[in-house]
Amino acid sequence: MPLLEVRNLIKRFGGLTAVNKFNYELEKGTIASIIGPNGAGKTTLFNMLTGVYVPEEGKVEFNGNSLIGRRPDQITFLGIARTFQNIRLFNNMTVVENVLVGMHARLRVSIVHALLKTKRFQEQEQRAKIESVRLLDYVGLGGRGDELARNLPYGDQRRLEIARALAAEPRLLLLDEPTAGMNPQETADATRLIRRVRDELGITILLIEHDMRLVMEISDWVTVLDYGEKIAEGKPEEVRRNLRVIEAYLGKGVASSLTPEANSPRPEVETGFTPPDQAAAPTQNDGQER
Amino acid sequence: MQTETVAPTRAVSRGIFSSQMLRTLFAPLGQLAIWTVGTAVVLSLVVLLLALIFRTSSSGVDRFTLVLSILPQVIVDSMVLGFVYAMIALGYTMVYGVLEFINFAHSEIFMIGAVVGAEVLISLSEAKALENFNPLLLILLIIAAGMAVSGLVAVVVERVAYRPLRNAPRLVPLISAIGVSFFLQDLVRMLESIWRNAFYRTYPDVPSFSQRISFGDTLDVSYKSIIVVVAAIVMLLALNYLVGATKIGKSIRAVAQNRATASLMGIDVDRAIALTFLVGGALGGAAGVLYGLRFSTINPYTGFIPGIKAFTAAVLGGIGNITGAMLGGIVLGFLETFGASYLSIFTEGAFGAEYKDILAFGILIIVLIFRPKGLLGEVVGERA
Amino acid sequence: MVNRHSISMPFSGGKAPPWARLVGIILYIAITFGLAYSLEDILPRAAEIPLTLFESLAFLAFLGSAMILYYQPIPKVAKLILGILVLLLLMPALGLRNGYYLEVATQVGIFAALALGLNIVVGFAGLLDLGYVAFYAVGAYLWAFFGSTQAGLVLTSIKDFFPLGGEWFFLFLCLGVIVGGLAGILLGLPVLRLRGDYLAIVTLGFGEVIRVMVNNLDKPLNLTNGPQGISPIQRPPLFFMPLLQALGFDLEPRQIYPIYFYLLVILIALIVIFFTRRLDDSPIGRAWIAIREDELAAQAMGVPLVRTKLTAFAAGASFAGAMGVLFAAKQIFINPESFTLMQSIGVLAMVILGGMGSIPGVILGAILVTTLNLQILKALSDWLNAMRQAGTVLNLGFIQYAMKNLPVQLEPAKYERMVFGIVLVLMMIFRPEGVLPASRRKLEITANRETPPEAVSATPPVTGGGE
Amino acid sequence: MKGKRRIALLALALLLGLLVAACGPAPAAAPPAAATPKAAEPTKAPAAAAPSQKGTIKVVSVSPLSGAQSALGEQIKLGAQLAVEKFKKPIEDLGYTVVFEPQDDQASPDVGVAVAKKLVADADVVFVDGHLNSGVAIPSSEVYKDADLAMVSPANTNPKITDRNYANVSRIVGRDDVQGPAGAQFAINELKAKTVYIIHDKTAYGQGVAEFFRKEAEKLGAKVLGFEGTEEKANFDPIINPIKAANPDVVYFGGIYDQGGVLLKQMRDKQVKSIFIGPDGLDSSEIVKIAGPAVVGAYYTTVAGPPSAYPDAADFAKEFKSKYSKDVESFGMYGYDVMRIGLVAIESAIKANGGNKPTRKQVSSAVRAVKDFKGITGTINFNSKGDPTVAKYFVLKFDKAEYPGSVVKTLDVAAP
Repeated sequence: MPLLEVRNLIKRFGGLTAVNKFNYELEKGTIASIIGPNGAGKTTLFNMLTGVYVPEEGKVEFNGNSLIGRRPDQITFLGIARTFQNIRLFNNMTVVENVLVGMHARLRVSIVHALLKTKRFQEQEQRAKIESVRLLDYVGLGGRGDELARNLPYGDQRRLEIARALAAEPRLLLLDEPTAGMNPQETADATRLIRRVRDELGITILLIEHDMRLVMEISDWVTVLDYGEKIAEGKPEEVRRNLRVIEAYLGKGVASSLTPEANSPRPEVETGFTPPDQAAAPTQNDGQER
Repeated sequence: MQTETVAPTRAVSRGIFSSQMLRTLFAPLGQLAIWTVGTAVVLSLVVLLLALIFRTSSSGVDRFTLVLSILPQVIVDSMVLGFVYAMIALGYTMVYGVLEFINFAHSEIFMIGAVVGAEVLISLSEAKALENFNPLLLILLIIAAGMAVSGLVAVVVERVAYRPLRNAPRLVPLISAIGVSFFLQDLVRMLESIWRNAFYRTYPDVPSFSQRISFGDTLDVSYKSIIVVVAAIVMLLALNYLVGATKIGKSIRAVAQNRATASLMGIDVDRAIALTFLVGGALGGAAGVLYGLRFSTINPYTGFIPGIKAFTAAVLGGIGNITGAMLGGIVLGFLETFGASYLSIFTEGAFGAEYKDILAFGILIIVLIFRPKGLLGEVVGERA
Repeated sequence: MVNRHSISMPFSGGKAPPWARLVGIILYIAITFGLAYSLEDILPRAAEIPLTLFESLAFLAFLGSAMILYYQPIPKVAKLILGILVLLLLMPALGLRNGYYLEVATQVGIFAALALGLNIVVGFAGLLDLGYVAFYAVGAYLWAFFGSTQAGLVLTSIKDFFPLGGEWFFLFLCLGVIVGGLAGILLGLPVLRLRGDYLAIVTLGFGEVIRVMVNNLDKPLNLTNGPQGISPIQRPPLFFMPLLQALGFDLEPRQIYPIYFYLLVILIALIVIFFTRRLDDSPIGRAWIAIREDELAAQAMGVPLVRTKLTAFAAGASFAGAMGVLFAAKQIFINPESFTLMQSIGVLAMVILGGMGSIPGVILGAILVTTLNLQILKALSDWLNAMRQAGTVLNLGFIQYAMKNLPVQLEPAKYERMVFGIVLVLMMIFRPEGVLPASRRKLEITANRETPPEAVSATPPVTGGGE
Repeated sequence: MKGKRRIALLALALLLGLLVAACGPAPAAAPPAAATPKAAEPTKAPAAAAPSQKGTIKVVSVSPLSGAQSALGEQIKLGAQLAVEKFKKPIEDLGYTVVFEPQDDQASPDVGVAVAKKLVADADVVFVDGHLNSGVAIPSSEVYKDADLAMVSPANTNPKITDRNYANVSRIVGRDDVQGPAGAQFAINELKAKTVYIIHDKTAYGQGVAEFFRKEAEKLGAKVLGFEGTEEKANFDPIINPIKAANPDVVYFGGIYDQGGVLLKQMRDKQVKSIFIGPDGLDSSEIVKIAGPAVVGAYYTTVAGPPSAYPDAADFAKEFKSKYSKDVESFGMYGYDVMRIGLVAIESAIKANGGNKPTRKQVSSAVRAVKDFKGITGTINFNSKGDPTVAKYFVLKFDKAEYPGSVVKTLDVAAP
């Protein structure tokens, strides 16, 4: 049985169908990617998987539980954690606190225990704090726990987001453009980290990414979305050669002039579509995510 | 922001007198008429039905005749109040449409209009100049004065207290707006106190406004009521034209749609926002003058309750939607006047007009919970 | 880390050794206390000298000593002793000298507790609640109803039970917490799904609804006695009277009550501070702040939105409920006029001025706004008035202004709203984080690893460091 | 960080400021009053000329000086001020400086109590002339009671004020449980009203007097068609419509002129022809300004008769006018009489105390001991509760749009 099973998922915004009849299966232990041009419905898909949007139709099963109609926090509790396309840290909290919030679903807390500071409460807090520090070490943020999240450099913020998501002890980790805006060195580090998370922690990973090099390098399975529909799916090298995919990215004319045998996506492909996504992000992220 | 439902964007290019144009301008009028009549009919039927069911009160009064005897008057009063609310609500809705921000100080902009109108009238009356004035001119003069000052204050407030906060988290400009609201109340009070040594102002009697048209015993419409309704309708049409068919309106709508894109298209965003405040503020000021004219006394704290109610009206109609704000105002005016007029008749005094003000809050809460879109608006819930 | 304690002392540089700081703070306390106590005798009486204004400022400075004390890196024992000295000895002493000081201090305590409650809602959870005073009203009317003959008018069959005796007050103090919390949940349930700015307006509406209801519920059933208000309301009993007499203090109840209420308020305020700090340093507190920072992300991290917001609402409301009970007992008389929007805005101004989410900031906000309202503005008014009556002529060198011509309407005490308004706007534009911004707590576990031992030792171990 | 340092600096600055203020003889005011034309001011001159040997005695007025009711409160304050200026001489001759401090209670119980606590804390304050609103006076007087501070009210008509039997709380005006019924008797017996409709303003005062009116009206056999409260200040449409439907003989409004005037005006605008009656809250020239011609034909009852009703009051009215360029209204006269009683009582208390500063308790009992005081509002004696033994009640009618109305009926009623 797959870890995640999506059947016939549909989401509309007014007249626009953002995701149309999407079917998907994800096996435990894979690193899978979803790619597609801007507005293809990738983030919408993530938002449906995490309960931010309720799909019009279709079903989503995770580990045998239906996710439809569940709130985001309940889905996190079931074992799906995520990061965001435009980093959404708790900026005015410290780095450790960010991770501690990530553990929220797992901490059994009652106001009374907190007020009376019972032994159980103290032990739990202590354990949580030790674990947070360990997680920060794991993602390479050791020793920066008391800084405010907003003061971290960009790459570290991405890492912190991953640490925060890991704190929920998920079985499935959804990463929304984990290397967007990173320099090559940072991207390489992030790639390593993602792989380690799968290999060492056994967490299944589903990521949205525009950096084709990363996608091709890391993924076991790649799915391509365009206009809300799945247009291709397969191992990275299969997808790379798929004509529809190239069309979707570059338009028909360009696609036909390219040979399917091109070794790797050309640099224009990588950079050509990342910037607009980032450019609008800070002010218009709301609209962007729809 | 749904202004495009009010007016198709291409209207301008078709020339002023095209049928498309006319439809754009007057469609809301039809909608307004339908809603006004509809609300009046529905509410009248409800109270009459209730009166028939619970016909005799414990003291033997026939509720049906009682209800019927004041019904025409209640409907007229409802309309007057509704149009005042509608005009204030436009200010909230326009600013919300453009900035997604509740301009809490709009109620004070309204109040300032009322105060300015009163001062102009009082000065004229003190100068014994009232009699010499053509009544129509007088009306235009005080409304214009109220609009000018209110619009200006709104622009200044935006420049000083909101613009620096435009990219701050949502609550920051709201708190600033609350501060502005309180500041303006006391500022007006201080100025009036220094100048007039009193801050409760009464609109002097203008004989030509005080006339009435009587329809038998049951209905009695004062000129003032007619002035309020007519002026409000004219304003609403003018606004509709401004937003729907002029370049200014276009820039406002563009900024409402997407600030960043509008700015890339060469629209001066700051100017468009300032214009929004100017227009909304001017309408608020006009509403203030009409309110003062109709209800006669005003003070620096007059604005607060009508302001909250007009905000309710804007939400009721679907905030961000200009036609919605008008309809919301009308509906709220009807609900409030009907509720307050008839509650005590039906509850035999146990509950009465004293609950008038919280009726609006009750409606606000119910609308927000059950139909956050309002009558014709966008979803109000948290965006993801 | 080190910065955190580098607040400079009034009498020494930023890096003064602890003993110098200790001496400094003691001097400060002594001087401000001395001034507040004896300005009356020192200053000559003349219309031109604003005696009460100076007194108010001296008193404000004295009240501030508790804040300054809090920030001093001096031994904890010394802090504690000085704190007790200031709050429990010097303040009542001032109160005996001038009862109004004690009244102001009591009000500061009440408002500090209220502001701390609102701080949970606004500061921590980021939910703008403009109807906070409704919960205060609920608490006040709870005790007013049962602690007076009012309940007897409704529960006629058992009317001999009412008014309940003063000893019930303490039970009702706890009930106030519960009822306030329940009211918070009831209000919160329907509205907490709304976006922030709508929430603000709806809570404002709720505040008004509660006030109007209280004002009107004298019919059909007389629950609140409407605008007439309820009085007299029972006060807590002076159970320690025999002890005082045994100790040789022969005081009348009316001399004791102000001090008694002051001590009660201080006690409750301390409990509130204590609880707020504990909540702040718990998963619940972190969840509140996470929601404030980013609702979506918080939810994605497993924070249940509505429940977490409800706890914030309930916690804030429960503080207000308890303070309401105390307020009713202290005032003896309550009516709906005490629970207007202005009160809510006043408390909000305290939170914003001091710093949203910052516990010491909020307390400072309460001190500043309350003294401003109760003392400084009034003192300014009195001063202007005195000069007006005495026919003083201000000599500004080039211009002479006869105070007599100053319009009566221009009295500072009347412009409370303006002051609140200016505070809110200016703070939002220039310092939205408040005068004493919240600083996030450092965690001892990381602190141990990462910071020099000297800084760690300055951190009280129990609470994990100052705010 | 910066914030904390700033706070510290602020504290330092404040402290230094205080020290300077404490040492140096203060500020930028030019004290020599003699150098200015205002030297003739009676308040200033004696204080400057003969600094008292025995200390200061403060008398205060507390009334709303801001807000809707400031027109009434201002009258109390000015009346009291005039009384102090004219009659402080005997006390100053005994060696004390008399200081008058007008206080503003903003018509709010919270502010009233805060002001009361402030007054109580000032040991020099021995006499309070106030308040205007019963809703403020009741909680505030609890504070005065704890300090035995004498309060005599120039305006509070709520029965509860004196029914608590506080030795320090008195009034020189009548009671709502007389005024309300007096209004009802007048409406039903004189105006032959069969049906009444009652509106009140949802304040302690307005609702209180309205309820006494209702009780009496019902007792006298009139039919009460409605009894409604409202906090509305402007839009009375929904209140007037049911009145119009009920068409009562009399509309009684329990409340203050700022609402009453508007209600009256809008009622007449809507052709409601019922007779309009109200209590002393309408007793202000403002109502004429607000309602304009609509005021004609309206009645009000008051405990404070117009200056024309009191023979001694004419001179006073003239003096008041010349001094404050404002016409005196009834509360000005009561404020004046109360302060005179206070000064008389203080003087006798000083004398009884062998020329020493009297305690507050002594002043309080001296107030009650005042016998046959000839005020401009009548001769005043207090009963054991603190009510005047006999109080006058007036019914006035606006014959034209001019304040005050003319007296149509005068009643002398003993306190219940």
